[in-house]
Amino acid sequence: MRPSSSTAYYQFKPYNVGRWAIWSAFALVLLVAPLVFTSSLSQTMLSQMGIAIIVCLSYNMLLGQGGMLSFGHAVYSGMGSFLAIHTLNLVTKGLPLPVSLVPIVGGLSGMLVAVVLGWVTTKKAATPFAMITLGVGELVWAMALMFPEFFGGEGGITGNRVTGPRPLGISFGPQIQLYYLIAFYTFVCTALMFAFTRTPLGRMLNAVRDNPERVEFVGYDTQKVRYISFVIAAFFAGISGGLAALNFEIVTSEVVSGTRSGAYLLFTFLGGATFFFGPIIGAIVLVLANVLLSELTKAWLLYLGLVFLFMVMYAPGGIASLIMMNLRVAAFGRLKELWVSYLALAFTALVVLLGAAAMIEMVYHIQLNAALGPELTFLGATLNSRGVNSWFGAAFVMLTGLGLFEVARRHFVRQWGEIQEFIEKEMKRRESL
Amino acid sequence: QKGETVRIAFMDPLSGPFANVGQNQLKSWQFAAEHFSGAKNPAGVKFEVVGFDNKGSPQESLNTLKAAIDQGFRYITQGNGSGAGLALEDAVAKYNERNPGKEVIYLNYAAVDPSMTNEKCDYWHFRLDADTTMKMEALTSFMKDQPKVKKVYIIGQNYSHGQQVAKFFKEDIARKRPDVKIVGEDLHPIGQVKDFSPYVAKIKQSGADTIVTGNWGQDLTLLVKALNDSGLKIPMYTYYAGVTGTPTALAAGGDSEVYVVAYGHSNHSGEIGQMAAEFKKKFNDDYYTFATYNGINLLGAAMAKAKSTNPVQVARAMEGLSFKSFAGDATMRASDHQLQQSMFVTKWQKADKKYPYSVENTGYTFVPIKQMDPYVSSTPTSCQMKRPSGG
Amino acid sequence: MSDPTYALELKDLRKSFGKTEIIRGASLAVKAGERVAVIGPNGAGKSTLFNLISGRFAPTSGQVLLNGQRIDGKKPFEINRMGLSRSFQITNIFPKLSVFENLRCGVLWSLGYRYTFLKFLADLDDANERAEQLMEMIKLHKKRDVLAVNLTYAEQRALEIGITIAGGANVILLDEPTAGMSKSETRRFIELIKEVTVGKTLLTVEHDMGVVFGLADRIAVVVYGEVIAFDTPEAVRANQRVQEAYLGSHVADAQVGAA
Amino acid sequence: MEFFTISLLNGISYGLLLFMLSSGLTLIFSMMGVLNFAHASFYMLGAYFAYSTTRLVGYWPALFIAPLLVAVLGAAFERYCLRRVHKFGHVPELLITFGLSFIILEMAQLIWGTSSVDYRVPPELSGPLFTLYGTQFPMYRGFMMLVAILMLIAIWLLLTRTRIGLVIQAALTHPETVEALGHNVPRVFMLVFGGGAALAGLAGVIGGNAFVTEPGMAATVGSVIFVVVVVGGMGSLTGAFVASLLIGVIQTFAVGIDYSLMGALGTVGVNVTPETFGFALWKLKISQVAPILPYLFLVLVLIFRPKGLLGTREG
Amino acid sequence: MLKIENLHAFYGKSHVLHGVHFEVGQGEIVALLGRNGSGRSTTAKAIMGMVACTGSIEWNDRQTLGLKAYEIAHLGIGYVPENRDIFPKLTVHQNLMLGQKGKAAAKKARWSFADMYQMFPRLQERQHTEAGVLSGGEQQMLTLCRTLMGDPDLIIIDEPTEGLAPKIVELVGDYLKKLKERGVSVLLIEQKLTIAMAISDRALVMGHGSIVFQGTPDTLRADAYTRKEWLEV
Ligand SMILES: Nc1ncnc2c1ncn2[C@@H]1O[C@H](COP(=O)(O)OP(=O)(O)OP(=O)(O)O)[C@@H](O)[C@H]1O
Ligand SMILES: Nc1ncnc2c1ncn2[C@@H]1O[C@H](COP(=O)(O)OP(=O)(O)OP(=O)(O)O)[C@@H](O)[C@H]1O
Ligand SMILES: CC(C)C[C@H](N)C(=O)O
Ligand SMILES: [Mg+2]
Ligand SMILES: [Mg+2]
Repeated sequence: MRPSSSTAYYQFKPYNVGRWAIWSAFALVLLVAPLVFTSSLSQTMLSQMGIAIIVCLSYNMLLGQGGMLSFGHAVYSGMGSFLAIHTLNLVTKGLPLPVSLVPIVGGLSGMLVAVVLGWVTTKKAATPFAMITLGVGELVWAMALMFPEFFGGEGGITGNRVTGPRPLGISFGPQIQLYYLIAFYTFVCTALMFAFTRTPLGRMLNAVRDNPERVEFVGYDTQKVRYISFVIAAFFAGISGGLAALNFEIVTSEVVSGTRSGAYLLFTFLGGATFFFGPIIGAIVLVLANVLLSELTKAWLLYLGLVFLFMVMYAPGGIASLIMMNLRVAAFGRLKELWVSYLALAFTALVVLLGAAAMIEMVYHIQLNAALGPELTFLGATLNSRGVNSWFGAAFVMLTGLGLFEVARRHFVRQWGEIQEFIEKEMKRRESL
Repeated sequence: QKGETVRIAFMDPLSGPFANVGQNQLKSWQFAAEHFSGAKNPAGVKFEVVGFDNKGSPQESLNTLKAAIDQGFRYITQGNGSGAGLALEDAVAKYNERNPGKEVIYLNYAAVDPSMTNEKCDYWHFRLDADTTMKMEALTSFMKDQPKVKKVYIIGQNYSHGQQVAKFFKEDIARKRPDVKIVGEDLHPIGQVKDFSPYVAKIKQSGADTIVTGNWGQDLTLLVKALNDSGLKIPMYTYYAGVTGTPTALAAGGDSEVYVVAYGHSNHSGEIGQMAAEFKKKFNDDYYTFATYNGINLLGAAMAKAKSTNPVQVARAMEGLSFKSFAGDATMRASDHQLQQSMFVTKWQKADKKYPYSVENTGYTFVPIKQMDPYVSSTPTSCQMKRPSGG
Repeated sequence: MSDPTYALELKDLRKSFGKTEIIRGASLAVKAGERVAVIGPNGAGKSTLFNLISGRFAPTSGQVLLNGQRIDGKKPFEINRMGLSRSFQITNIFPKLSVFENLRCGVLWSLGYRYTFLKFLADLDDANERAEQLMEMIKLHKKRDVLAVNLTYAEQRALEIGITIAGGANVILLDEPTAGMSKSETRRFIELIKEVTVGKTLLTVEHDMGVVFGLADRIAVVVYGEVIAFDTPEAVRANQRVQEAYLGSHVADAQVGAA
Repeated sequence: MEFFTISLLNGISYGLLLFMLSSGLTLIFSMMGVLNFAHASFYMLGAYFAYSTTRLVGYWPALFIAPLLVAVLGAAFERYCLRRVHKFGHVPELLITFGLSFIILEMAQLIWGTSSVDYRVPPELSGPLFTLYGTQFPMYRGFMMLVAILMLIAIWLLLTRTRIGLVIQAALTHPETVEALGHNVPRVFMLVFGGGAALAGLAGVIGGNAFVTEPGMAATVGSVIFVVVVVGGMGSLTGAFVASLLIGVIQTFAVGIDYSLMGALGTVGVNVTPETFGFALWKLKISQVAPILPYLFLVLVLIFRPKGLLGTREG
Repeated sequence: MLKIENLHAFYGKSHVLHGVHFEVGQGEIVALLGRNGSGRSTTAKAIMGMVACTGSIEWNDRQTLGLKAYEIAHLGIGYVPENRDIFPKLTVHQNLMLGQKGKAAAKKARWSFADMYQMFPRLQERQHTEAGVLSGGEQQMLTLCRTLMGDPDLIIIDEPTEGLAPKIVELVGDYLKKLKERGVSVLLIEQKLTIAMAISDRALVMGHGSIVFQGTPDTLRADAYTRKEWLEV
C-alpha cells in the first residue's frame, strides 16, 4: 500500500524519511480530525472533504498528469454514485455484500462507464478532448433528468446505509463510523494514486502531456496511454461517488452535472494541478467554500470569483505552488527573514479585505434586505448601509489598507527577489561542486 | 409555552440563478412569522425564521440540514424544488429515526412531487402546497366546463414534474371529458430550449385549441413569447405563470390567454390582502407564497393544541388538524400529511378596479375566476404512514 | 520475397501532399550496419522521406521494408517496436521531465513494461540501469535530475539522440543532428554519434559537409523527391549532377577543408 | 409543405440567432485560442446595459452604446487580467474567464436585481413582418437575422481586409517575433478581445428583449455556443456560420419528428415493451432530444472530423 | 547609424552582456562572430528591445533603449531571429505579408513579393502552403524574406545559413551583398566563418558577453590568437 517502502531504495536518502513522515502525518490527521471538530456539521464536512480529495486527485490524473482538460469528470463520479446507491438498495433487499464494499462497486461502475465513453473521448487530446468531454457531459446530464426510472427523477435515488450485516457492531449509522470508512478509502486511494505516478504508465502519461508526438516514436500508442489512464481516473472518481452515495444516502442528477465537473476543475486548479498534493488542498477548500462561505455571506459567489481571478493571475500554480516556493526558501534557511513581511502582508491584506468586504456586504444589503432597515451587522460591528459614515469608514479602511499593503508588498517583492537570487546562485554553486 | 421562541430554519436557494425566488420566499416566511408572533397566534409563541442557502441542490440541502440541527433548529421549511424536498424528507426521516428525542419537523411549502405524500411519504413531513395531482384535479375540473377545449396539446419539461403533469392530465381529462382529444404531446429537456418556435409550429400544425403545460421559469416565458410572436392565440393552462420573473416577461408579450391553477391568487382581500399590500410596501416585492400564512397558522394551532413546542407533540397535533387558512378552513390530512385546501383557477389580464393588484408592477394581474372547495381537488393517497411507536 | 540482408529498403516510394508530389519514386537499399548520409537541396524531401519511413506519414504508394518486413502505412509506435527509431530536426524531447526520466521513457517499451501500472518504476532495475548507462553515453550524467527545458541547446540535442537510441533500435534515423551547433561542438557531437551507434544501421540528414564526409560510409543524394545517387563519399563528391544540384562551386570544398 | 416551409424558416432564423450569439466567441476563440467562458456573461451584460440605456435614451442609441460599453469592459479585462495569464497557457486563460463569469453574474444581480427586467422590443420593431400560412413571422426576428448577417460581414471584412487576423494567429506561436516585425501585438489582442465582447454585447442587446433578460440568461446559452464554434471548425468563420445554420435547421426539424428507436425496431419486427431492458431509451422520441442534439453533433463531429466541418486545424 | 555603448543585458537576474560597444555604418556589412553562448543573439535581441538592458543604443542619433520592439521596427531596424520563428499556421504568402508594415509603407518599399520569389523560387512554389510543413531550409529562407518585406534600413540576421544547402548558402551571401548595394546595413551573426569573412566589411568577435575583437576580415584572418582563443576550441 505504501509506495514509500518500495521506492526507498532508489530515492535520495533524506527525502525518504520525509516521505514516511508525511504519510504518517496524513494518516494521523485523518484519524484525529473528527476528534477535534466534533459538531455534526463538521463531521459531515470532513467526510465530504475525504470524498472530494479522492475525486480531485483523480481529476488531476487527467489535468495535471495527463494534460487532459475535462469538463465532464462528474459523469464518472456521478455514475459511480448512482450504481452504488442502486447496489446499496440491493443490499437492503438481501444482496450479500458488506456496505463497506459498496464504494468499490461505485469505482467499478465509474470505470465501466469510462471504458465505453472514454474510448471516444480519449481519441483526441487538447481542445478537441475538452470539447468532447463538454458534449458528453451535457448529454449525460440531460439524459439523467429524462430517465427517472434509473436516475430517480427530481428526488433522485435514496438508500439506507444502515443495512446488511454489522461486523463488530459497525452499522455506519453514526456519521463518525462512516467518516472513518471514508478516511480509510481516502488514505488508500491517495496512496494508490500517488503510487500510480511512480509506475511506467504514470510516467508515460506525463510524457504524453508534454510531447505526445515523441511518445509515439518511443513505442507507445498515445491514445492507449490516455485511455487507460482515463479509465483508472474514472475508477477513483467512481469510488468517490460511491462514498458520496453512502454519505448522503441520496443521489440526484446534480451529481453528473456540468456545474459539478466545473467545480472539480476550478478547485483542482486552485489547489495546484502541478503538484500531486495540490488537489488535496483544492478539495478541502472546495468543501469549505461550498458549505461555510455561503453561510457566512450572500456574496460568496462574488468572493469566489475574485479569489479565482487573483489566484490565476498571481499564483497560477495554485496554493500548492505557493507552499512549495516557501518550502524552497525554507530549505535554504531563509524563511525566517520573511516572517515580518508575511505578517505585514497578511495584516494589511486583512485590512483591505475588511474595508472591501464591508462595502460589498453593504451593497448586498441594500439590494436584498434594504426593507429590513438600513442596518446590518458585519463581523460584530453595526453598519448603516445608508449612512455616509459607514461608507466613508469602509472606504477609508480599504484605502488605508491598500496603501499600507502596497508598501508592504514592495518591500516583500524586493526581499523575495533577493532571496530567489541567492537561492539560484546557491544552487549553481552546489551544482558545480 | 407562551413566550417561547420557535425557530424555523428556511432552506432554499439564496444565491445563484434561483436566488430571486428563494429570497422572496424567505422574506415571506419572515414576514408571516413576524405578523403572527405573540398574541396573534393561539399558542402565544414567537416565531423566528432564519435562512440557509441550499443553492437548490439536494446534497447541499443535507448540509444545511446538518448546520440547522447543529444550531438547535427543530423546525425546517423548504419548498423550491422537489429534488431538495425529497432529499430533506428522506434525511429528516433518517435523522429522526437515528436520533430519538431530537426530532425535527419538515414543513414543505412548495415542493409538489406527489411521491412525497404517496409512496415516499413520511411522518415528519407536512406539505402546505397542493401537489401536482391535486392541482391537475382542480384544473381539469375547471377545464371540463370549458366547451372551447376540444383538442389539447401538452408540452412540458422532460423531467419528473413535467412528466407527471402530462400523465395526470391525460388520466383526469379522460375521466372527466372523454371527448377531449390529445392532439400532441411534447416533452423537451429542461432549460435547454432557446427557441420555442418549432414547437409552436408543431402545435399549430396539430390543430390544437388549448395548451396545457407544467413549464416554469424561462421555459414558460419563452414558450409564451413564441406563441405571441407567431400569432397563435390559444388558451394556455399552466401551473407556474405567477412565479417571480415570469409575469414581467408575460406582460412584455402583450395580451395572451393564460390560466393558472394554484391554492391562492394575487387579489385576495381580507387579512391576507392587507398583508400582501404591506409586504409590497415594505419590500417592493410580491407576496405570493401564501403557504407561509398557512404554515405559521398551522404551527400556532398545533402548538396550542399540543401545549408544547416539542416537535414530537406538535407533529402529533398537526395530524388531522383543521385551522383557518386565508381561504376558508384547511385540514392537514392525517393519512399523508397533505394539506386539504381550496384551490383557485386564475386568469391573466389587465389589472382593473375590481382586481387592482399589479403583479410585478406590470399592470397585469391574475384574476380569480373559479374557487374550488377542498374536496374538489382532493386526491387519494397511497401513503402507508409509519408513525413512531408510542405515538 | 525480399532480401533480408538489407536493414532498410525503399521501393519506388511516393508521397503527395494535395496535388504536389513531394517524393517521386524514391528507392534505396541500406545494408545492415551501414552509415548513410542523406543530402540534397532544401525541400528535396529528405525529412519527408524520414517521416515516411518512421510512420509519421503514410506513403501514397510504394514500399518500405525493415529487415525484410513491410512497415509502410504502420503507425509510428508499431514501427518503433519493430526496431526503428528516429530523432527530429527540431528538438523534440519531454521538456518537463528530467534527463533521467526522458531516457527512461525511451527505454520502457523495449524492455516490455508497456502500459503497466502495477509495478513501480523504481523497481525496474533493468530500465533504470539502462537509462543510467545511456546517460553516461551521452555524457549528461551530471545533469541527471535537471529538467530537459533547462539544458543548453547542445545538451538537448544530445538528449534527443539519447532518447532515439534508448529503445535499442537497430536502425536509427537522425535528422540534422548537428544543426545549430558550433564547429567544435559539432566535432564532439559526431564522435558521440559514432560511439553510440556502433553496430547499428544509421541514416543521417546533414547539410554540413564536414559531418557528411566524416561520418558516412555511403551518401544518398535526394533531389526533387528522388534518390539520384547512392555511392561512396568520394564518388558523390566527384559526381557532376550532385555538384550542380547541391554542393555549388567552391563553398563545398572550403567547408570540407574547414571541417 | 406548409410545415416544412415554416420549419425551414424557423430553422434558418434560429441558426442565425446561434451565429449571432457565437460570432464573438468564434472571433476570440479562433484568433486568440482562448476558450472564453465569460462570453455568455458579456452577452448578458449587453442585454442589461441595453435595458438601462434604452430607458435613458431609447433603443436605437442603446443598440450602439451597450455593445460599446461591453467592449470597453472586455478590453479592460484583457488589458489587466487576461494578458497577465496569457503566458501561463490555455487552462489558466480559461479559468480566469470562468472567474470573470462569476463576478459579472454577481455584479449584474447586484445592480439589476435577481429577477428578470422589463426590457421590451421597441414598438417600431414589434408585430409581424409577414404572415405565412396563417403563421406570423415577427419583425424582430427579421431584424435579428439581418444583424446576424451584418455581423458575419463585419467579421469577414475584419479578417480578410485587415491583417489583424494574421497578426494574432502569428502571435499565438511567436509573439516576440511578430512585435519585432513592427506590430503592436498587445494592442491588437486587446482590440480583438474587446471586439469579441462587443459582438456578444450586441447579441445581448438584441437577444435580451427577444428572450428574457435575467441573470440566468448567460447560463442558458453558455455551452451551446461552444458547440457552434467547435462544430464549425476552430479558426473558421464560415464554419461557424454553416454550423449555426445546420444546427438550427436540424434541431428545428428534429422537433417535428416523433419517431423513436422503439418504432424503428417495431418496423423490423422487434417488439419493445416496457419490460425490455432500457425501455426509457428505446421509447425516447427524436423530438424529445432535439434540444440536446447539438451536443451529440459535437461529439460525433469531434470523433470523425476533429477539425470541425470547415476547420483547418485541431487545436 | 547604429551606435551601441556600454550595453548590459539581463535575463531575469543573469547578467549576459557586459558593456558591449560597437557601431554599424550605413551600407556596411558587419559580421558578429563568437562561440555558442557568447551573447551574440542576446545583442541582437537587446537592439530590438526584447531583453532588459541598460546602456545606450542610438539609431540615427535617436536613443532606442526603452522603446518597444514594434516601435524599433518602425524606425527601420529589421530582425531575422534564429530558430526559424516562422508562423506555422499561416501560409508562406501570409508570413510574408506580416513582414510588411502597412499598405502605404509597402508601396514605397525597396522589395516586393516578386523580388522575394525571384530570390528563392522554392518559396513561390510553396506560396500557399502552411509554413509549418515547409522543409527546414525553406523556413529559413522564409524568415529572411519576411523581414526584408518590412523594408528595413538595418537588418540584423541571426544565423541565416543554418540548415541551408551549401549552394543556397552562397546565394544568401550574394543576396546580402545586394542589400548592401541598395544602402541597407547588415549586422550578420554567423557561425560559418567562411561565408562571414567572404562578404563582410568588418568583423566583430564576441566572448563572454563583450566584444573582444574588432577589425577587417583580413586582420582577423591574420590574428591567430583571437581565432584560436575566441572562435575555435
Ligand atoms: N505536410 C505537408 N504538406 C504539404 N507539403 C509538405 C508537407 N510536408 C512537407 N511538405 C513539402 O515537402 C517538401 C520537402 O520537405 P522536406 O522537409 O522533406 O525537405 P528536406 O529535404 O528535409 O529539406 P531541408 O533540408 O530544407 O530540411 C517541402 O517543399 C515541403 O514544403
Ligand atoms: N531566455 C534566456 N534565459 C536565460 N538565459 C539565457 C536565455 N537566452 C540565452 N541565455 C544565456 O545567455 C547567454 C548568451 O546567449 P546567446 O543566445 O546570446 O548566445 P549566442 O552567442 O547567440 O549563442 P548560440 O550560438 O547558441 O546562438 C548564454 O549563456 C545563454 O545560456
Ligand atoms: C421553482 C419552482 C416553480 C419549482 C417547482 N416547485 C417544482 O417542483 O419543480
Ligand atoms: Mg529537413
Ligand atoms: Mg544565438
